[in-house]
Amino acid sequence: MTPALELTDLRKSFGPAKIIQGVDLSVGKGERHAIIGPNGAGKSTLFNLISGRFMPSSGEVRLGGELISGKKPYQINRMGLSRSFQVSNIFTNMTVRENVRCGVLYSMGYGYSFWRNIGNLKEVSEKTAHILDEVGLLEKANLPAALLPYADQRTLEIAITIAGGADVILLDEPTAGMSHSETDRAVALIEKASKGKTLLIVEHDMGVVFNLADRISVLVYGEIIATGTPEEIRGDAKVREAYLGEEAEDAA
Amino acid sequence: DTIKMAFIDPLSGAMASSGEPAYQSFILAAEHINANGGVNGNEIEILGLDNKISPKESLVQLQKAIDQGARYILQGNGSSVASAIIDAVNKHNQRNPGEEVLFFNYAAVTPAFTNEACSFWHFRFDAHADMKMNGITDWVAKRDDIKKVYLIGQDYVFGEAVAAAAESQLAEKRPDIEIVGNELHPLAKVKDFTPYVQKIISSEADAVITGNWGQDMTLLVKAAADAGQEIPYLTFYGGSSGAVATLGEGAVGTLFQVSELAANQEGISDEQNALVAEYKERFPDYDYYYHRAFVTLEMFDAAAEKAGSIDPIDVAYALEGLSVEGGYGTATMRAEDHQVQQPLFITTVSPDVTFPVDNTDLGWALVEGGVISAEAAMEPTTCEMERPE
Amino acid sequence: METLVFALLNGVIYGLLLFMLSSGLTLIFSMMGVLNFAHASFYMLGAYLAFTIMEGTSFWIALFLAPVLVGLVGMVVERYGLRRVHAQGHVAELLFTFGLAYLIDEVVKIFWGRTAVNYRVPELLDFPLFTLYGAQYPAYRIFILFVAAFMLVALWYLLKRTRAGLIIQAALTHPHMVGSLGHNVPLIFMSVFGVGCALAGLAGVIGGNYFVTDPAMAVQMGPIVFVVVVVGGLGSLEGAFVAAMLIGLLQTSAISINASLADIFGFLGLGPHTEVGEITIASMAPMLPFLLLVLILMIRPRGLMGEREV
Amino acid sequence: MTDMTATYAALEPSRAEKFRQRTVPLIAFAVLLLVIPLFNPSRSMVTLLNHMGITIVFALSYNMLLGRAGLLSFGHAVYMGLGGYFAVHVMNWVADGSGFWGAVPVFTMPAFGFGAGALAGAVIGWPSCRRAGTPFAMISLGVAELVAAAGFMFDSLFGGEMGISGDRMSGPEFLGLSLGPVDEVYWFIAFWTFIGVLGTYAFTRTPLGKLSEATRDNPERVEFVGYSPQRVRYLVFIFAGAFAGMAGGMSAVQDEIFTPENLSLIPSGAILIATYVGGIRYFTGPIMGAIIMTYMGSNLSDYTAGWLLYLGLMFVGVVMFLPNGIAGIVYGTTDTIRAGRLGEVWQSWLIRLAGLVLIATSVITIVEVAFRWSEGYGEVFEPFGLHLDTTNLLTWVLGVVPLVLGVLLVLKSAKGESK
Amino acid sequence: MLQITDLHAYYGKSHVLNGVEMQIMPGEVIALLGRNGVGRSTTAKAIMGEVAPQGSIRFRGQEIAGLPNHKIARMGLGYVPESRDIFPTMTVRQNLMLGIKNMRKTGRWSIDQMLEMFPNLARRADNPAGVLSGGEKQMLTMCRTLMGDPELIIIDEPTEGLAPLIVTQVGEMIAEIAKAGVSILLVEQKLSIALKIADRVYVMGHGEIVYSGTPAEFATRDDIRKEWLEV
Ligand SMILES: Nc1ncnc2c1ncn2[C@@H]1O[C@H](COP(=O)(O)OP(=O)(O)OP(=O)(O)O)[C@@H](O)[C@H]1O
Ligand SMILES: Nc1ncnc2c1ncn2[C@@H]1O[C@H](COP(=O)(O)OP(=O)(O)OP(=O)(O)O)[C@@H](O)[C@H]1O
Ligand SMILES: CC(C)C[C@H](N)C(=O)O
Ligand SMILES: [Mg+2]
Ligand SMILES: [Mg+2]
Repeated sequence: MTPALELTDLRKSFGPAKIIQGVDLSVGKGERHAIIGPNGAGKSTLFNLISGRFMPSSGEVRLGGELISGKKPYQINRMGLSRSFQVSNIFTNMTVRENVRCGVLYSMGYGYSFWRNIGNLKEVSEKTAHILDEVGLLEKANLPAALLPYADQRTLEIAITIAGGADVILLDEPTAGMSHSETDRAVALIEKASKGKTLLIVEHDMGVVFNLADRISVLVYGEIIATGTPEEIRGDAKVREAYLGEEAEDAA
Repeated sequence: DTIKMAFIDPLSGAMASSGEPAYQSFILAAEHINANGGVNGNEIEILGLDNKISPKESLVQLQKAIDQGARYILQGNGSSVASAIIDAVNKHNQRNPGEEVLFFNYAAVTPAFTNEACSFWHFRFDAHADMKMNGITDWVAKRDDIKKVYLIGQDYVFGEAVAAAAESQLAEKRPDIEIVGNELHPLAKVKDFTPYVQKIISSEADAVITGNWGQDMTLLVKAAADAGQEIPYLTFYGGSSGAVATLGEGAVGTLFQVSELAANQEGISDEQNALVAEYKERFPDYDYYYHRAFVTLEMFDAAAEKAGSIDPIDVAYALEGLSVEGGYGTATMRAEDHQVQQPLFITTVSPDVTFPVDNTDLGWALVEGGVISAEAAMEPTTCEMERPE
Repeated sequence: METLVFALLNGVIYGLLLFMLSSGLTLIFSMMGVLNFAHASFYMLGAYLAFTIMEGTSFWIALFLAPVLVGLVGMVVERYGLRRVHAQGHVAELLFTFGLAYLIDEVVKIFWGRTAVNYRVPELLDFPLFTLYGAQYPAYRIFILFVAAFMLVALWYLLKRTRAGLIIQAALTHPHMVGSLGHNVPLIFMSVFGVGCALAGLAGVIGGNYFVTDPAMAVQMGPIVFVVVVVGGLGSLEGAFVAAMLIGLLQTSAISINASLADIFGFLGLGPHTEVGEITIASMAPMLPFLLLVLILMIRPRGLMGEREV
Repeated sequence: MTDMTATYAALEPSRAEKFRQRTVPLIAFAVLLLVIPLFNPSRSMVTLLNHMGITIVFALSYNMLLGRAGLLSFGHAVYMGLGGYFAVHVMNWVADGSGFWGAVPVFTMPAFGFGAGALAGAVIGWPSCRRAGTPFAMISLGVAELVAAAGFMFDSLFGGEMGISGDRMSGPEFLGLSLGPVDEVYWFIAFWTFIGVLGTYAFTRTPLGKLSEATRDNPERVEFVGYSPQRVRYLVFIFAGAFAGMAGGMSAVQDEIFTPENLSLIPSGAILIATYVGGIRYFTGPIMGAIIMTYMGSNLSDYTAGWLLYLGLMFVGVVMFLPNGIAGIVYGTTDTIRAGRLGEVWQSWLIRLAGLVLIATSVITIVEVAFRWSEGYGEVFEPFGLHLDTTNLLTWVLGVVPLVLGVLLVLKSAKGESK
Repeated sequence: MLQITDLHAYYGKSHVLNGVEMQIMPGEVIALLGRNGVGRSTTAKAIMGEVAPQGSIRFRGQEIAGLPNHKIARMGLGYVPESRDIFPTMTVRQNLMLGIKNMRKTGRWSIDQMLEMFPNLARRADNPAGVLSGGEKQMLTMCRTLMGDPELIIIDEPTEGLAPLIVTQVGEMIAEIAKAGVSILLVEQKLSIALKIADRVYVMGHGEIVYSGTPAEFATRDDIRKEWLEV
């Protein structure tokens, strides 16, 4: 079976700074894979490389076996990979519903159409409502996104990401800045939304990571120093030293 | 009753310096006529309408003027606008019989308007480009020291007409003269004419002929002065406000103008001289320049009297062939093409004048042999006028 | 040869004037991110003020006083206008200056009339310096050269005294933060805008009598200044200098070329009496800067020497 | 699934609401267009109305860029101009009357303008739309200068300074309209204005229209939901060009002339001002702006030499104090009234109004006196029989005192509001 | 050192701070605890003049409520905002340079010292700060504020979004700062850190202070913890 996402010897430098130094990673279909690592390890950069925001310096990214490195973000998105951002990246002047609808549109086959009334696109409206319902933003659907509280904006960020129904979903610190209860809700949502899909997630909250992930990779200074099940990672001495530090004991 | 005459020209924006003095001239002329009992007892009212020098906007203003009851249109600044107005007036008169309007053109001098594009509804009170050029080329013809002439003008109908007239007339009158340059520059876009002047210098021309006006006039002579050029500049509009001020003493004997106005000469009536002085007093920013504005209203007055009517069609017929004594010579409206025939004068800047301009000590004085009689200035016409009824 | 020398000489002087005019805009843009549409209006204001001051006193006093006054006007504009609009973003700022240009134009017309004023080169500099191929070369142009050089050096110094520049740049995006670090952001903005306007005023003092001081001078210079700044690379002083020179030379040399398009592209079968063929290089001179602008933006959006995209 | 459909129905505005918010205004607009002639407007009034119609379509097309897609263009008149030029040429072919063109009614000119505008948008938009923001604005400025310069160069296409004229009375009549007299042209303009309003409104409701807003807000994110922001901008640009061209076609018939200056920065700047003053955040904003600016541009200059100054003051005032334009005030007011909050705010509104009237008094006094002083016609500003010249103390009092009072009042009301 | 009495603040119409009372002695480290959205950041902003404060805020005896923020900063208050507003286009070094209020006076820290203390930053010293990772940005913001040599520094949520290891590092850094004699107002959620460093804690609930005491006392107050802190 071809993996959903496969990185081979992926490298990225900014000028002299080598940020990603040969990452090999393979994420199977339906797998929930978490990436952890210290700040500045290159996790977000990795996401940017996969999603087409940056061009890799060398190496390959394959999505379902197809080469996607070098493609434009929108092309990659159309091939079924969707991502969220570490810092909320939403359409602030539009309403929540319109935000989600933007995420839905392309996947429903309404490219750049200008001969249809968007209000009459039943399946779009239904899908939008469905997603809003799923993430729990239905009541706030007609609020301008800019007015949402922080946690709701993070949720909306996720909603837009999953709206297009992509098979591979990349979430960059989806719960950053959320309180415990909000985090719990977000985790439940992610669990539900990623059912049957491939999920790649970056998180610092170990609770979330150990809860959610089937497998974990640890990225340190642009290299993956360990990949394995949560148990394996927790027990890994290298990981402890490089990343988890003392808090590993708390979590353990 | 009042006779409303709509003055459609730039009254704001960059070109207002050309429209304003004309507007003022018409106002003063109307005041004088009104003070003398008006036109058949009717007062003239000049409606100033700002066209922002745009042909399109002029048509809007034209429509408005007609709606306000104006049956006479005054315009002159720019042949492009004039051409649009002629076209629009023709259409209007055809579409609205009984509401005809007349167009009195006091400055747009592209020859076509009284030739192939002539119209019964259009009267021109200024000598057209070919006629003015006659004055210039006659003068050049007499100057044996001029062997090479440089033509420079603005790139639009009028500038093209000037260049064409100069070429053909020089070829006829002085075939030995070499035209060493024939340049059209963009209208009102050049900021520094130095490169052009340098070209003129390199061409070793003995004289320059130009139809430039407004800023293009001022900047051209300024660049020439800076380069220390001292050859004659033979112009249509050297009297554009500002040019003399820019050149200062340097203008003396190098800047020439051909026009229907020569204020500083002997034998002019006191009345006319008083008018020139009155103008300056009323409107200190400008100088008496648009003499033809006064001629225009004088002829209108006379025609209305002759027709015993102020209806445009009657006035138009009465104007055909009409003569009046202008301040500087008789003006006759030629019936065939509605082109005024009047004497022209070649003047140059001199420190020794009664009426200085641009708030300097300098003014325009007649050059020797600078009077061109109406006959000498006359040009044939190809006009085939269609007259109503 | 002759043509070439003249084209060079004139091109350089025109280029220097363009540089003087655009350096203030570059300063304001690089530091405040404001694309000041009214910049050329401040240039005009400088010329008119110099004219009035010179009538009462002398050119040398005007040379100093007029830019200072224009700078003060600029500071007032920043304080009571731009600052208000700043919160609404760059488009609003740009539109504000766009409207301001209208206002300044009209006010100038009220005070000085609609026609050109007689603002002249001072006697002291009004003499031909040398004669070249039969044409005199006015001393005033050399004076322009010196003023421009002085300005370049002075600005260079100002911009490379980096901390002030840094603070302003930072304040552009994070005014609160910069304030929290103890820097008086509003004052800095006001001063930068003032200095930028004063530079435009200085260009006006110098250029107003080189060209003509009339109410249309702002409108005519406005777009070309933008071309210089954008082509040079927004915010880059060096770039503005190079671009100003380039455009100055390009325009003046184009005018001295007599060839028409047919002469050049005749080998492609372009006839000399076709409409396109008849167009001369000289007549294309005024549009060349804009051609350059569009090409540069398409090929290299950050301009010749800009560090970031416009 | 059924309950899902129910929720989604609750999300969307109800049928009645849609009808009230969308259909009713359009019908009202159509009715308004139909009844205007019943008031027997004068010919210049009709001409003014016709120009308003043209400007409305033009401003709406401009707002597709500025307000919706966030693209600041300094050269939108290029598309109106090219569309208009093409329409004038077509009119002249129609007048020549042979073959296909002989059968084309002049009534359809805006459709040709639409096509030409779209084509121009497609050609010029290709290089310009790759970037938004300042590069876009600067390219549009450069393109406008270039096209206008080309307009002055290629006489056979653009007629030089003089432009190209046409005759709207040529060709077959359509709907019994000869299009000679302006009142017949009114029907033509009314029809196409309605089409323009309908078309631009419909565009905002399409997926592309929504995407253009999304691209304005956050072009980066658009890329990650499957769209190319460049492509979105490009398509919107073509449509904006097309509707501008349509306005050009309307203008070709109304004015029967197009000149290269119609392509220049000046009309482009004017439409920017009109749109912004009207309010770019609302669909109807540009309509209001177009109406007001057309009126001011054509009539204010009859009353005062200072019309440009007033225009400038008004524009700067809107930019500074009313970022949502006139539409912002209109909707703000109606919303307050509808919410029944008039009772709370009427006092503060009255104070503000009084303050504004006072400020206006001063500004008008200053401007009018100043213009007469500078003009030197010897005229004196004489409102209500007062003889205000520069030596009259009253002039200075009127110029300063109401200004100070007015500013104080406005500040006071602003403070009252914020509490 | 800092004395806050009856502080109120509004966002538009919503009344966020409702009579906050608080005081900080010289050299003290205070932790301000509370749930999300109770108004802790707003308190910090009100002190710095970024939100219009109503009431009295005295810094070393001088009233600072209503002053523009640069004046407040110049009096010796430092602020590290939650949003970590680094200047993205400037290099790390330039960012630090901007923290200096007066180039002529050298404060407790120099740029080189700072970089020595934080090798992570030193590595990126000449990179644009915008490309730093989240944790690096947090350190940079703190260092930058220290460059201004404040007497009291307000730090808002320094550990948010940081890797566990870095969290410990940041904690150590704060302790370090405290050792240098700078008073600290620490707005935190992670109790473990707050309790370790603080001399006193304030707990905030719905726009007012609901508890104050030493960490030791606080440790005994499960009721407060339950009611005001846990979710
Ligand atoms: N455009 C860029 N140019 C130069 N360096 C960059 C660029 N983008 C990122 N970096 C550097 O790459 C490193 C990795 O950054 P990245 O944002 O991927 O970290 P991260 O693992 O997501 O960290 P965090 O958990 O803090 O978000 C950082 O040191 C950062 O400074
Ligand atoms: N700019 C703003 N406009 C309107 N309301 C705001 C704004 N900023 C904060 N608020 C509201 O004010 C309240 C207090 O916010 P504050 O940021 O002080 O909370 P906090 O205790 O620091 O919480 P957090 O853990 O989220 O930082 C919250 O309810 C928040 O929604
Ligand atoms: C006002 C005049 C200078 C106009 C010029 N003669 C023209 O025909 O265009
Ligand atoms: Mg990251
Ligand atoms: Mg907070």
